[in-house]
Parts: sequence; C-alpha cells; structure tokens
Amino acid sequence: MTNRPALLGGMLLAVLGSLCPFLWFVLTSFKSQIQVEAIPPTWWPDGSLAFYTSALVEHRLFHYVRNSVVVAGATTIIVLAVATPAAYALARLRLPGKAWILGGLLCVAMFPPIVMAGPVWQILERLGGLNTHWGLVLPYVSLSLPLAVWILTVFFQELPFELEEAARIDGCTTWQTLSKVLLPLATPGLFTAAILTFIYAWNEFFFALLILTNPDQQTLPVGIALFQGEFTMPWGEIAAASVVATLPLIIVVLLFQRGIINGLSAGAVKG
Amino acid sequence: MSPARGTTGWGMVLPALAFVAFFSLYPAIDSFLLSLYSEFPGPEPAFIGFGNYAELVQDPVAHQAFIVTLGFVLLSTTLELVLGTGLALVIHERFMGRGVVRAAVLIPWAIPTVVASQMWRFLLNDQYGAVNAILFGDRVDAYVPWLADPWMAFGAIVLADVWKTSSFAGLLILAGLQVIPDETYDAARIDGATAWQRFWHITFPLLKPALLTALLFRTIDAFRVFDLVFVMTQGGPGDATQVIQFYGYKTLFTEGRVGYGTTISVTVFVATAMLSLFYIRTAGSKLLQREPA
Amino acid sequence: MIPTSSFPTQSPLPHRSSRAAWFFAAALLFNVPTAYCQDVFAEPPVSPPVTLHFVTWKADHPQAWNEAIQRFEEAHPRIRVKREMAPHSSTAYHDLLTQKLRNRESSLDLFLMDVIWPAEFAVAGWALPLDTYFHQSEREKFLPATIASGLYGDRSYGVPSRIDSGMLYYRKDLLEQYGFSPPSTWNELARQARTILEGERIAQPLLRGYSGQFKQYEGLVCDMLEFVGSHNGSFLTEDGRRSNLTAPESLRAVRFVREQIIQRLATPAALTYQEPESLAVFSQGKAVFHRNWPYAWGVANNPRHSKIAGKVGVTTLPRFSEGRSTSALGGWLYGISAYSRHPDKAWAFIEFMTSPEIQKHFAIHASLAPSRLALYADPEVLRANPQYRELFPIFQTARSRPRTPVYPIVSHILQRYFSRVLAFPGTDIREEAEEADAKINRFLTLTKEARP
Amino acid sequence: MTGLALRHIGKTFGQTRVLHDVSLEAGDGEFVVLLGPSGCGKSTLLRIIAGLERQTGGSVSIGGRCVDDVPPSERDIAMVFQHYALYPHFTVRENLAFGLKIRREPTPVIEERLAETASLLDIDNLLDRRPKELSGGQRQRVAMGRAIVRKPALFLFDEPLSNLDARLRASMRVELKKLHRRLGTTMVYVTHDQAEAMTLGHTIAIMNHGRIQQTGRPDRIYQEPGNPFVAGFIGNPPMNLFEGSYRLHPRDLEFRVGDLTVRIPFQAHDLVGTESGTATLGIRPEDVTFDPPGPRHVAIAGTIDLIENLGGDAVVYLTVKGQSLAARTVPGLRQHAGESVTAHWPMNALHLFINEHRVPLPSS
Repeated sequence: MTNRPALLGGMLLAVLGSLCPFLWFVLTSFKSQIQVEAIPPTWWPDGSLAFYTSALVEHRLFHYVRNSVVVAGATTIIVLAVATPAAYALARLRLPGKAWILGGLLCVAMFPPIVMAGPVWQILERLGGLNTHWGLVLPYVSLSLPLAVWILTVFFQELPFELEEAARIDGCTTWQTLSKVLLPLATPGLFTAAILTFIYAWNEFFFALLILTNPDQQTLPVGIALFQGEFTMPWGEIAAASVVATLPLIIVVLLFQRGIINGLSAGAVKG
Repeated sequence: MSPARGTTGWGMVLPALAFVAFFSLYPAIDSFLLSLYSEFPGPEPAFIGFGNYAELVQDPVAHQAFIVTLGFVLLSTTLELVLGTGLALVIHERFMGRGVVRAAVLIPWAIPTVVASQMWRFLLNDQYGAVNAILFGDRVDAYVPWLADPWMAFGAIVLADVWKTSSFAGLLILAGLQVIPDETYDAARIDGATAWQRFWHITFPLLKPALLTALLFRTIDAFRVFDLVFVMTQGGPGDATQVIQFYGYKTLFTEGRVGYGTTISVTVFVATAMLSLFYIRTAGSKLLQREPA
Repeated sequence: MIPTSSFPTQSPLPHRSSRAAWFFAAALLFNVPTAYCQDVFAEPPVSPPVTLHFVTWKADHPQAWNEAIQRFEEAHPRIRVKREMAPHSSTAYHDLLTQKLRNRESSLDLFLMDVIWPAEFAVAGWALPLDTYFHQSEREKFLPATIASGLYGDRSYGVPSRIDSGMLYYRKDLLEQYGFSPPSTWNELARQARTILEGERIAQPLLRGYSGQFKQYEGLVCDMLEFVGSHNGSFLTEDGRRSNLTAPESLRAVRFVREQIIQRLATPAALTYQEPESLAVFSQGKAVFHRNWPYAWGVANNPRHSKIAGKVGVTTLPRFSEGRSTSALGGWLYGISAYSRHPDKAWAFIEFMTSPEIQKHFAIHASLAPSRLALYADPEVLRANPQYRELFPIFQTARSRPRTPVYPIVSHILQRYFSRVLAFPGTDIREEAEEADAKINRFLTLTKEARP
Repeated sequence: MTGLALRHIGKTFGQTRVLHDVSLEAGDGEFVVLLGPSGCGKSTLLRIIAGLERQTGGSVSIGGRCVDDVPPSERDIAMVFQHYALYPHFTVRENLAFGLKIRREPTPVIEERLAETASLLDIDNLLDRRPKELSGGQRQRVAMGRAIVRKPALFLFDEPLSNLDARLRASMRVELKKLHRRLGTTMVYVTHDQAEAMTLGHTIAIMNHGRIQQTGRPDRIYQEPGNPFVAGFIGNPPMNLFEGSYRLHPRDLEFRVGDLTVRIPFQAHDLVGTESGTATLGIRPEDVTFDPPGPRHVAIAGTIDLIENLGGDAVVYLTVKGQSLAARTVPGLRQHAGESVTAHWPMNALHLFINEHRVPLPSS
C-alpha cells in the first residue's frame, strides 16, 4: 500500500534490532563454558548442549515455565474478565464521575510497586496467599488492570454507537450487547490487552521473588535469577534458559496476533 | 438513562475497582501513612508529620537520583515512542509473514526484565561482550568498558530499556492505528499527500489518543525503573545510574529505613502524577472527557 | 530471651484487629475458599513431624547439600527440613529475608546469614541469641574471626558454616619468569606488575596488572577494606562510634587505589566487575594479579573454565609498608529466627550441619572452606583441597567489616563514596570522605540513641 | 390500533435545547416523514421514539400505551439506521435472526420469518455472506430485513437511503413504498431529502430548530406552506422569496422590495395586524412563465443571468428590478443569457407571509 522499499527497510531494521541481541544469547547457549568468556568473543559455538542439559535438568526449567504459564494465564483471564465490562461501562454508559474513575485508575497505576510490596505481602499473609500462585495472581491483576481498562476503553469508544443501539432495539440487555455484539468487534483491543497483561505477569520479578520462596511455586524470572551462584555468573545456562523460556511466548504471540488481524478485518464496520 | 442501566454500569465497574482498591489503593495509602513516621527505625516509630519529606528535600543523594531518573524518563520515553510508532507502522502493513515479524518484534519484551538486563550486562562486557566484538572485532585493545564510564553506563540502561519496551509502545500505538479508517488515507493520497505528509497530517493527529496512552504508561513505568538498574549497574559507577526508585528500594528494603524509603516512593508517585497531568493537559484530555453522543 | 527493641514490623496503623476485619471482608469479596479465612484466625494444626523452614540460597553444589540434609533427616526422623530459596546475591538475599523477619513470619525457623548481619539482626530482635546452645568450649574449636563475626555485644547469634576471606591470586608462571617472589606490599605488587606488563607488551598487549571487584556493590566494601586496613586505616574508629574515613592512612590508601590500581593496573573496566567478571579476566590469562575468595582457586585451576590451570599461585594480600596484611572476612552463619516455634529442633539442625563430619563433607564435595580449625589438619580434607595448606594462614588474617546494626546503611554510604572517587578521577577524595564521614556518623549516633 | 402519539416532547442536552414542545400523531398504518435540514432535531426525535434517548419533557405513546419507561427492546419497534448498523461479525442470516434469538423465539418461527423476509426483500442468495461482502444496496436491504423480520408495530427509519447513490436511492424509494403498502405497518421516516418525503409520506412533518414547522399531506405542504421556512425548504428549485415591506390599501396590499412593487388584491379584514410592516412574498419558480400573460397576471421585465437546461425542463435565473428570480419552464426559450425578457405569474400563485405566518390570499 505504501512504498515498498521503506517498508522493507523498516521491517528489516525492526527485526534485526529486536533479534540481534537475543541471537547472541542463542549463540551463547550453544557454546562451551570456556568459550562463553573468551576474549575476544568467538562467534560460532561449539554446538555444545551442556547448558541446555544443565538448565532443563539441574535447574528444572520446565517447572518454572509451567508455573509462569499458570500465573500469567490466570492473570490474563481474570484481567480481561474484570477489565472488559469496566471499560465498556466507562466508554459507553453514563456513569457519574467516570473521568475520575479513569483518572483514579491511572493514578493508582503510578504508585511504585516496591512500596506496595510490604502491605500486599501482609494482606497475602493473612489470606494465606504466600507461596501460592493465586497469591501472586491477585496483585498482578490489580497492577495490570489500569492499563487494560484504558486500552479497552479507548477501543470501545471507537466502535460505532449505532451497533449498540441496534442491539438494544433487538432486545439485548447491557451484558448481552457487550458480549454478543461489541466483544467480537473489540477483539483487537482484547488481544492487545491480553498480550500486555500476559507479558507483564510473565516478566514480573519483584513480587514473585517476595511472595514465592518455595521453589515448587517460583516463576520463571525468579527461577532464572536464582541460577546465579554466589560467585558464579552462569551466562550459558541463563542464555539456554532464556531461549527455551521465550519459545512459549513466541507461540502465545503468534496465536494472539492472529486475533489482532482477524479483529482488524471485522473492525471494518462502516459503510 | 434509566436507573436500571446505571446500576448495571456500576456493577460492571465495581469488580475492577475492588481489585484495585484492595491490592493497590489500600497499600498505597498504607505506605503514605508510613512515610509520616520517623525515618530511622527506633524501638517505636514516632509520628513526625512531613519530617521525612523535609529531609528528602535536603538529601543530595536523592537530588542526584532524581535528576538521573528524570533524564532516564525523558530520554527513554521519547525514544520508545518514536521507535514504537515506527514498529507499529511496520507491523500494521499487510505483507507476507507479518505474524513472524510481529512475534520477532515482541521478543525483547517477552524476555523477563531481570534476564534481559543480565543479557545487556553480558553484551556490554568489556572483554567478552558482543557489542565490543561487533564494533571492534579482534582489536581487543579498543574494547570499551561501557558500564565503567558514568555517562555510558547511563546510556546503557536507556538503551536496554528502549530495546526492551519499544514494542510495548508499538503495540499500544498499533491498536490506535487500527481504528483509523483506510478511506482517510485514500482521500489523502488523492489529495497528493506524500507518505510523510500523510503520516504527519492524518495518522499522527488521529493517533494522538493512542500515543498519549503509550506515553502515559511508559512514563509511569520509566519513573519506576528498578529491575534494570538493580541487575545491570547497582546504581554505579559512583551513583551515576542510581535512579530514584532504586534508591528508594535500597533505603526501604536493604537499610530498613521504612519511613524514609516510603517517602522516596511517595515522591516518585507525586512526580509521576505531575508529569502525567502535564502530558494530559498538553496533549488534550479527549479520552477523559468524551461522553456518549 | 528476645530483645525488646525491634524494627517496626509493619504500619503502625490501623491496628491488627481492624485489619483482620478488613481481610475478612476481602476474603469474602474475592470468594476466597473459607479454609484460607480460617487460617487468619486459627492456628494450623501441628502435625507430629516438625517441618523446619530454612531460608537458603540455591547451592553451587546442590548434591552436597541435598545429601547433608538427607543425612540430618535420617538422624532425626521426626524433623523435616524445607528449604526456601533466595537469591545468592548477599544484598538481595538480605532484603528478602529481612522482609520476612520484619513481618515476623513464624513459619520461618532457620536461615543462613551473611557475616555482616548479626548486629542488625540482634538489635532488630530477629535472630535468637544462641548462648544457651553454643557453648564457649565449642566456639573455641572454630576459626576465631568466624566466631567473632557472629557476636554482637557479648552474645552469639550465628554459627559459622565456613570461612571466606580475600586473598591474592597470581600468575606463578609469569612471576617465576621475571624472577619475582609473591609481593608482600602493594607498592611491590605495582612494581612487579608494571615490569611484567612492560615485558609482555608485545606478546600479550592486553595483559593487565590487577583484577579485582570495584563495581558499586557490597564487594567493593570488601576490596576497599583490604586496602584501607593494610594501610593501618579503618572504616570506623576503634570503639566503633565514629567514622574514620578522613584519617590520613585511609585517604592515602584510597588514593593509591584510584591512581595505581584503577587508572594503571586494573583499568577502569574494573569498575564494572563483580567476582565472576574479574575472575574471568584472570582465568582467561589476562591479569597478573587477582583478588578473590577461596572459591576462585578451584575455578582458576579447572581447565573447563580456565586457560591458566596449574599456573595459579595464591598468597596473603599485600600490605602497605607501614601496615599489615588485611583480608576481608566473608562467609555465612547459621542463625535461628526469634519467631521460630521450634528453636530446639532448629539448633539440632545447626549442630548437625556445623559438625566436623558435615563440614568435612562440604569441604570435600563442595569445596567450602571449613570454619572448624581441626579440619585443616585432616588428611582427607587436605587431599581434596591441597590449597588449604596455603590458605590457612590467610584465613588467620581475616578481618570483619564494621559490626554495627546499621551496617546496610554504612555499606551504602561507603559504596557511594568509593565508587564516586574511583569513577570520577576529578573528585576531591578528602571532600568525599568528609561527606561520607558525616553521614555515617549521623547514623551511628542514631543507633546509639535507639539502643536500649 | 398501533399508532404513535408524541405529546409536548422536549429535549435538552446540557444547556442546549434541541427539541421544543413537539407534538405529532401517526395513525395506524400511516407513513410519517420527519423532514428537515441537518441539526433540526429530527433524528433526536426518532431516537426518543425508539427509546434510545430519554426526552426531558412530554410523553411518547405507541399503540395507545405510554412507553416513556419502557426500554427500546420492549417498545415493539424496529429501526433501520443510517449506516445500517449490521453486525459485521455475523452473516446476513445471523444478523436477521439475532433479534429473534435474543427474544428466544422458537427456531421454526425464526426459520419461517427469515425465509419470508428474505424472499420479500429478494436477499435469499445473500444469507450466508457477511456485511462486508455486500454492496451498499444489499446492505440496505438486509438492514430493512432485520427490521421486518421482527414484525414490529412501528418501523423507524433514520435516513436509511442517504448512503446510496442517486439511482439506487430512487429505486429503493419505490421498493420502500411498495413494502409499506404490503406490510401496512406504521412507519416513521427521518430524512433531509424532500423527494423522499414527498413520494413516501402520507404525512410530512417539517422540522427546523427543534420545532415542527408544519405537518400535513405532501401536496398540502407544497401548495400551502405555513411559513417562509417551509416554503423555501420544499420545492426544487426553492420558492423565490422576497423580504420586503407591505402597506395596506382599501382594496389591495402593496408589497415593495427595492424597486419592485407588487399590488395584490386583498380584503383588509383578513389581516390581523397593522396597516404596514414587513412581509415575505413568495412565488414558486414553476409558476413563473414567459408566455403571454393571461388575466390577473403580473408581468415584469428582467434580464436573464443564466439558463440551466435539465432536459425535460429548464431553470432560468433572472434579475428583475434588482431582485433575483428563478423560473422553471420548458426548454426552448428564444432569449439567451444577457438578454431581456418579460416574466409573468398568475396573481393567485403568490404566497404571502406576515409575521412568519401564511396569509391566505383570495383564490381566483
């Protein structure tokens, strides 16, 4: 549609810029220990799989991946379930003070998580949520809600009003209007919010470190961080773990971005 | 609107508000109250009003950390918005293998920050780092200890942040691009607008709400940058990369100065809120004002 | 007995009872299964076999640890040990552990504690005094420095699991080639290094004179302590009441580091080094001298990790001509949480883990330098770790970092001070030292006031 | 009976008053057109009837039942939107069936109605397509189908043809008319297009500035516009309107605007006003001729500015005594632009408005 060379250039730049640093990690993961810290660095790895064995077997990487999938998945589902109706109401229904609610959500999102960690820890201790996955999911939901609500609110505001009115005349309740008519149209927004939330929960380290000290429950960032020994920096194992741990994310992104595209074509609502 | 619909509206908003109230608002208020108690933990914490804030105003370490943070916020958000817009424009186009490109672009962001920061520390190593290898090849004598120089260390944390989160901004902006109807572009093309003019006069204004959202959330996050510094530089060398939130963390968690540590974080919050308000005021508060037609 | 003073455990308001109501409401709202709600009010039933919760890091030799704990559980069938994993970085570990202790987490029984923490933990009331368990007669069997690190006031709070102290590694081959014996003073070290660098300029242009840890982190304090201490300087005055950074000996040592070590021998790259990076430089054959902990011996002599295996020598750290060699004491102590419900069983665990047999097990299978004196004469230990013969004298020179309840604060001030004067060559060392002095003094005064 | 009655409807948005005291009735089976320029409040009125907006005053009855507190879905209405509002993620079939499914109609009923409607609108072959695969006219049909399939008591149309091209619009107009005849349901139709209004409506309500200006049968509105706005709004090209002054004489009325003076036979007592004042005089372009004058004709000389030849007829723009005047006539006028000509009109074709109201003139 636009000029092809520019697009191609931009695409290459984007892909290279994003991937190159990571590719170094990929190469590192196949090196041998002495190669990792070689001066000057060597480009081509020996093809050793020792780091993978170590990351997967000794460090039980899959177990961390599984925990992270559970936590991030649950967070995403709950956030979408809670944020969607809220965003719809904020975008479309007449609520007194909705600007305040949106502003307030934004405001709460500004509070540094570090300082909230103490009180959150205490709440979870009372609820018995320490060292449990749901104990981590609760603050994650709360912390990622503001962004999700904002994204979805913007999205709902862009959808034509006529559709909603048609649905109301067709006899839909507010909930039906949302679920049957608007949600299918808002899929790009939903998937965007879902990716953002999922990756937030996937990446989060600080709360996870504090709340989960039992290795059985620990999530991936904590798990990989704990690879580090007292005086050793296992670059190779970390690299191998990152490569393995990024694979599920790539799958998730590939799945979700399909949703964004589908939503896109459905979004052509006007004449 | 009939009363019934009003109730439904509140019912829809309430769960979100409840979550936020319990796990964000209440901890925030609790922290604020803590910041009013004596900065050094004695046998009993004493209420000292805004004493901690008075101390903060005179704390040269905090001043430096604040300046470093502000520089980090402005620099990284600007770069991320520009690169994010570029990424969004690229992945918005329809072409073969767009899914793969999209996934590739999201990889940096999908790597946990603690790991990505380690990776950059590794890449920027003065001896076996890839950055030196790419720039200087085998001329090891030219290798630069990037993180040893205060300015370059600062540049490095900005670089790592931009690399990692531009795609976040890109996704938000992409969502905004998707609601701009194609006809608008067609009309502009017929009017003879160049690609740049089309972007500047059509895409950009229509993209403003999305850009504002991206700017706001990136600013909020950048102000609270922590993991990156924690892993890459520990604030060094010589506090050159000590951002305010890392200082707050050290004070609160390592030093156990609960009152003062919370005060620092509350100040981060106030600064974030002020900058956000400024953005909303300048960029237009369309989002907050719009009512159903 | 639990000391009365403590850190604020949480927000002073609102009070606990009203909080309980809050949480109950929260529980209802979020539809939390009622079992969790009951937990809020009722004690969980105590099942017959006791489970001890032990905060530790992920071991470098997990097999050795698993085996030791398994042996303990076999010896004490009614006690189970559950490990909670914290990061291996001393600071990150500290932050996580203190977060738990600050909130009086009662499920926590035991922890490993860095040698710099006992004062802080004692004053906060987090660590249980061990005097009733850990008798004088027993203490005498350990390296004195390690026992001292567990003391605060006249009480003992920690039992040394091993010893760590700074030492000087050097390239035996290069020193021999140039006819040098290991340096005993810093100036000698600098001279030797310069000569070797000069001689190797063509063959090894990248060779550095020295490799140490100068990044802004806890390790910087250890490295600097060794320079300052070996110049008869100290961080705090003898009585521990005032900061002593502006003393001429201290200032001169810092200046030496800035001008000789950073700017000439180690290059500013050392400002980014923690232990692994600095060791990598050495084990890749790119440094003549290297300062590190005992573990480096094994790595530098392991051909899988090192290009200089077999060419490594180790000795006590040099001194300045008017001082005596100083080695920073590191290592970990076992401590019992003051909130533990099973202190006796926890002690049983410590006693077992620090027993001669288990320390021997760790020395052989995990290369952890024993804190028990007797093991340095044990043939099996020496067969597995021949370097202990050379290291043993170094362990005797080990010196603690300041023992104060506000150590984390003091450490941050020191880190900032040292890192600034090293990273910004234009700064005035005296001015920076005065600023650091003032700050440290302020907190030392506050502690005195806070002390009961 | 399923008529519609609006009583004293008022509506304000914040400070802006968009509807003033609107009253309107539509009998059972009647086709009422709300006609007016954009922004006149006609769409708001329609949305109030639908229940999508709540009026701030007055009441709405449908079929004799006050529906002020009845939600849109229970008002027994259907609405066709300007942009059709087809659900883009549903097929045509699903779009049509959606309203019935929501109301939990049994499947056989849905099937039957669907088939009936599809054949009525001739969209049987489109049922499995999605809206974006349809042409504008097809979308229009589907939108209507979605309304028809529910068999409501009242149809509401919000400028449904405004997005179609001229030809399609004309043919859809005819179909709509047929459809109405077939269904016999009451319909309210909002448009700004007078041709649609004139051809479709039994009754036209002309709106401006939130008020109904005139309600009546299309021909009545054309022949006897109640005020200058209606007079100028209906008719193509619009009626020539002169704003000037009048003076009352014993047997006639003298109207002056600039140099133009017209004397109109008049009974003074008909005028509830003063001896003189301002007035608006109107003459439809189609009443102006260039033929030799008949009896009771006014004849004025003028200059031709422009002639628009539309094929079947022509519009001549001329200047008479300093005033612009449009005339619609058959093509083939001898004179050309720039030449002078004499225009005539019968006296009884004049429309006089004083104080914004029509003043009846004696018919011939």
